[in-house]
Amino acid sequence: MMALPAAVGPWLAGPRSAELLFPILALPVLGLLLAPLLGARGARLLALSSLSVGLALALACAVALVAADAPLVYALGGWTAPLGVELRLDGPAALMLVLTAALLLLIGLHAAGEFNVRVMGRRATLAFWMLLLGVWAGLNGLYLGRDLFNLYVAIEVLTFSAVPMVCLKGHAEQFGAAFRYLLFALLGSALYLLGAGLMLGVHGTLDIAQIRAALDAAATPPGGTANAVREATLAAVALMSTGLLAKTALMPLHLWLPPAHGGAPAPASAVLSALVVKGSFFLLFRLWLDLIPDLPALNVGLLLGGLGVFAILLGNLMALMQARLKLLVAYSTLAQLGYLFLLFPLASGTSGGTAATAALMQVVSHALAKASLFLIAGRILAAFGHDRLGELNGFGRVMPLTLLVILAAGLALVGLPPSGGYLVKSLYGGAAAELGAWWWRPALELGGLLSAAYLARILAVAVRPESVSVTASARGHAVTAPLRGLVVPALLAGCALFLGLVPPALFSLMDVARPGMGSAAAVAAVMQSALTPAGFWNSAGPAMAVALLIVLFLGAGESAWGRRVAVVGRGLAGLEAWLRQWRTAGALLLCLLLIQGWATVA
Amino acid sequence: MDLADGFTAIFVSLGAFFFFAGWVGLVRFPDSLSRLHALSKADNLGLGLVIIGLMPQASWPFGMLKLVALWLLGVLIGGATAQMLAGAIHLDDGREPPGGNGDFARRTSEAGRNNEPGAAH
Amino acid sequence: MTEAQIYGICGAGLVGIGLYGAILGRSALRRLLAFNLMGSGVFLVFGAIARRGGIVDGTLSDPVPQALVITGLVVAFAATALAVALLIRLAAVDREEAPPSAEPGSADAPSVATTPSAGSPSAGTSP
Amino acid sequence: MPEIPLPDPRWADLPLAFAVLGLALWLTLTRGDRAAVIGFTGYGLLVAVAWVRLGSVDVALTEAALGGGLMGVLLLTAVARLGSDIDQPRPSLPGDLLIGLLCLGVAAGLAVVVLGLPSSPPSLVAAVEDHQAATELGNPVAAVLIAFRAVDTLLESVVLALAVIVLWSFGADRAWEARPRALDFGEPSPALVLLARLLPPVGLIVGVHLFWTGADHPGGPFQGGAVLAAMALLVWLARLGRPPPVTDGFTRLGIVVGPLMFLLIGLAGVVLAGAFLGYPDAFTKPLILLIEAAKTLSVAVALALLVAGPPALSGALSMRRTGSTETGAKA
Repeated sequence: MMALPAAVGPWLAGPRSAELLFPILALPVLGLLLAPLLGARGARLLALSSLSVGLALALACAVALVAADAPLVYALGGWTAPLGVELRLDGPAALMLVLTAALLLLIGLHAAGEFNVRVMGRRATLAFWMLLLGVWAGLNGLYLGRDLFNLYVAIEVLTFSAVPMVCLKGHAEQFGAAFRYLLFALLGSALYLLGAGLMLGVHGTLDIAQIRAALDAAATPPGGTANAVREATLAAVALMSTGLLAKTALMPLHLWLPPAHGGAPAPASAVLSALVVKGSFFLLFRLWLDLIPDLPALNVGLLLGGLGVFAILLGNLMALMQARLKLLVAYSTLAQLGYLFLLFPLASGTSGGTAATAALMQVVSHALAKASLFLIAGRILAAFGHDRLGELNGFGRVMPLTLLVILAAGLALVGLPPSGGYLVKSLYGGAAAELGAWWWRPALELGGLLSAAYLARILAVAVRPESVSVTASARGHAVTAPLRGLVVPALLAGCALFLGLVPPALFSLMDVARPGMGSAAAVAAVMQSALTPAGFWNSAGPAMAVALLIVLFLGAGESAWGRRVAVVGRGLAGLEAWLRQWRTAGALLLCLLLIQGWATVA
Repeated sequence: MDLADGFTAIFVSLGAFFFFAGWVGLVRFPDSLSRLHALSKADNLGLGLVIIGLMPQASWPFGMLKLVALWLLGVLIGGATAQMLAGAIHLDDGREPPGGNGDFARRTSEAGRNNEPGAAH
Repeated sequence: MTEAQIYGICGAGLVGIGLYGAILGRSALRRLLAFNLMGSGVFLVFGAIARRGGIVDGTLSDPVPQALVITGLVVAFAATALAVALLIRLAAVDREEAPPSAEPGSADAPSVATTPSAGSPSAGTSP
Repeated sequence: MPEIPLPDPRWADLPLAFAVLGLALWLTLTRGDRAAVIGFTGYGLLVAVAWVRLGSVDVALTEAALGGGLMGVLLLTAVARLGSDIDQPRPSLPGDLLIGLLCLGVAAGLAVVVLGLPSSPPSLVAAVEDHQAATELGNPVAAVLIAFRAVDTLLESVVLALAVIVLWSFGADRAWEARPRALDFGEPSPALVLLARLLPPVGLIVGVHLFWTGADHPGGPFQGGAVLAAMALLVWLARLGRPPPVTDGFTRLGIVVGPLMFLLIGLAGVVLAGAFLGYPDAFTKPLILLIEAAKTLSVAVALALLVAGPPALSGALSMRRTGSTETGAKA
């Protein structure tokens, strides 16, 4: 075994470790280009094999990064910025590369049974596997990119791969949802491109590090031109940020997400919710934390944090009232996205590192739990032919193992120790306490309670005495559904649930090349208090209480639940449906653009 | 303003005048066909005059040959598009297009009718 | 008023007009067309910036923004082609009398929420 | 670069800028979709003239070929298929006004920022000129596209190839073996058939010339590919030829050969030139021309197939006489 490290040494620890970066970008592109030549059958094998090689590469990058303890930079074509384009790997990027490769591989293995020529036909099979590679190529480009226009092209690859996943099955409603998703995403890209163009006009370069240096230099001498440069840059970042908000579907700009993620086939919904939406968030992470030197001084952090809280509350409440399981899970995605944006108000001073760790943990834990939930929803849909909760009473009795996986994934979202959700809430709580901004904490708790509520609603439906339609189809599909369809969702849910037990040293991967992160220490501190009985109860207690309340409240069956919530629900559903009108969303996009522009420059 | 520039100024402005005349025809004439007629006539002539006007500015021989090629292409495409537009205009009004290609209109309108029986417009 | 400034303002105006049309367009095709207007406005802003760079260095215009615009134009065309294909398929699928036969077992029936309270975002709100 | 004498901007550019803005406003506000789409092709050409005025001739060529030409054909086929299917209610005055004001605010803010850009703009012109010799290319834009920012051009040609396969995946399952039919509009007019017989040979020469001259003068694979694609569309519209079926191997190879060649030569660059997407000094120009030739072919095939639309069974696509019938809010 000693021979292997010696041969691989220069790459893993030595001077040539930066050369690991370009294969990560080249591999998915090569797979994407060879797939149409191999046809539908070959595309599946090609995708899975290149994903496994890609996972190995991503892990190698992580090891090389920790060994080098400095960012790995690779100038493409030998041309350095500002003329050429550089790839740069730092801690969070390495974490996201590993997460993306691993999750896509697992979802691919899960979908291998469904998306093959015998079951789905050649069109959908070739399309699915190519789109999987396209999403992977786009995300890798996003995580490694340092050049604003290179990131724009990576986002377009991601959007061109995500939109068609929605209408793989070819029903009319999905084409409508796909068109709305595409047009809204294109409006976002156009705003982002406009921002990148202004940045080029102001600084003459598109490289994030160089713009940051120019801003630092401009900030010191408070000359006339200096703040003109600063204001133009902030206006450009406001444009880019608004475009990315539209692509991340942060409420109220969420009109395209529920029909798209709700209507797509299960593996596609898992990829869309777990990974695609996180790509544009990661770019916001880069913009507001890496490019802008003094985010805390701007009140745009408060704006983004406020929108995050709005998303947590409205998203969870809407999830409570959905009739279909996949739409419930899609709205829960909207709510969980809200947690990500609590990073921006808390990302200042010493607590900035903890808040950034919390946001990255939320990305990881939500990706795992949500992918598992969507795959399970697909399994239920395949078993019973529909996913209307009203007619699924007692499905838990017919598919007990499936129910167990839903429970695990749900608890990870609710945030019971030692799950990823708990880590996120405690880290955010710690950061807020450190900053003295106590008002973020109730939003975190309320979000957890509401997630517990809709999880309890699913469990109540699952354990209720079987309704006619479940028993009839149970004999047909559920019993014969192959158990290997549960392996991947169970694995994902397990990882999300026990994310807290991962040795804290592994979290130090995120600290590389990011000053003041200190994530390993923060996670270790949080986990000590988690496993004590007192720590367990004060976080799990309220969630349990709410769950119990929901189960009792639901005792009288789904229709009773519908009637009782009707009074409050209809108003809220009306507001939410109004928010998802095309014109309202467009007006809100413009309002957000103007408010962000004013909030940064003022 | 030596001779060549003077020549160019005169011819290009003449060409521009004919383009303007074509535009007046487009605005003033009552129905589509006569508009089409005015436009294609005036613009072809205008294009020819502008091309002649630009001749002295172009380099001998390839610049001039490119300009002539440009003009030939302009006339060919202008003529073909005018024919197609005229056919389409007749189709819209339901009348038989003039000249020998009556069968084209009949076949297209039948094809149109099969695809869209209720094609109310 | 150099031409860079004239076309810079023209680009900014086109972005405004494009956004207006994209939001208030009455048919999906008009919204798509308005998006392309906005795209050409964004590229004109790039062009103005390229021309400003060119004036300073005595050439016609800075080649880097030009290259970005060419790449952007091709991406915008591909996006519009996809959007048009989606619209044509949406119209064709709507026109077919029988909805495509739902495959056994995975009939992801886009059912409209039945219970009164649930406001599931079915096809009510059109694209 | 040919030195184009740019006269005093006031007389040339102000009228053109007003014309572009006025036409854009008309395109947005006019009632009929068909009129708007036809107007859009004219708009594309006006913007192409604006690009010439801005001194970016490469972009003017691309805008005219892609923005004016192919985009016009694409939208015209769409409006012929869809008619003007109104699916949003008439805008209410207050809502209309609010959105109008918001858009005005965005445009005004943008104009202020564009005018407020620092007077001495740092530009990359000098950097490109210094390093352009290494690429042996006369046209600086081609040098930026193929050498300095090669990864953007590679990813962009991958986006084009991906878009074609994705477009095909929108078709129905049973139509996978069929040919794209978006361009079938019944019997072509004899004038179109004449044009489709005379023009393609000329277009072929112009397209290949545009690609070939792109190395040292304005032009390049995208502009050349767009002209070749336009010729293919002309032949398909005149029914002298038909778009290839989706399962045809050569078509798929044609779509993929450009980016694949670019990627493989880029990977070879790791060994030969010590950097991914780098070119060895010994034979930079031949390699670049090889990549650009393959890219021209791929761009031509991809752009033509993107307009030809997804595969469909005969009669599946409606051909609407485009009266502006009010069909109300539709699913």
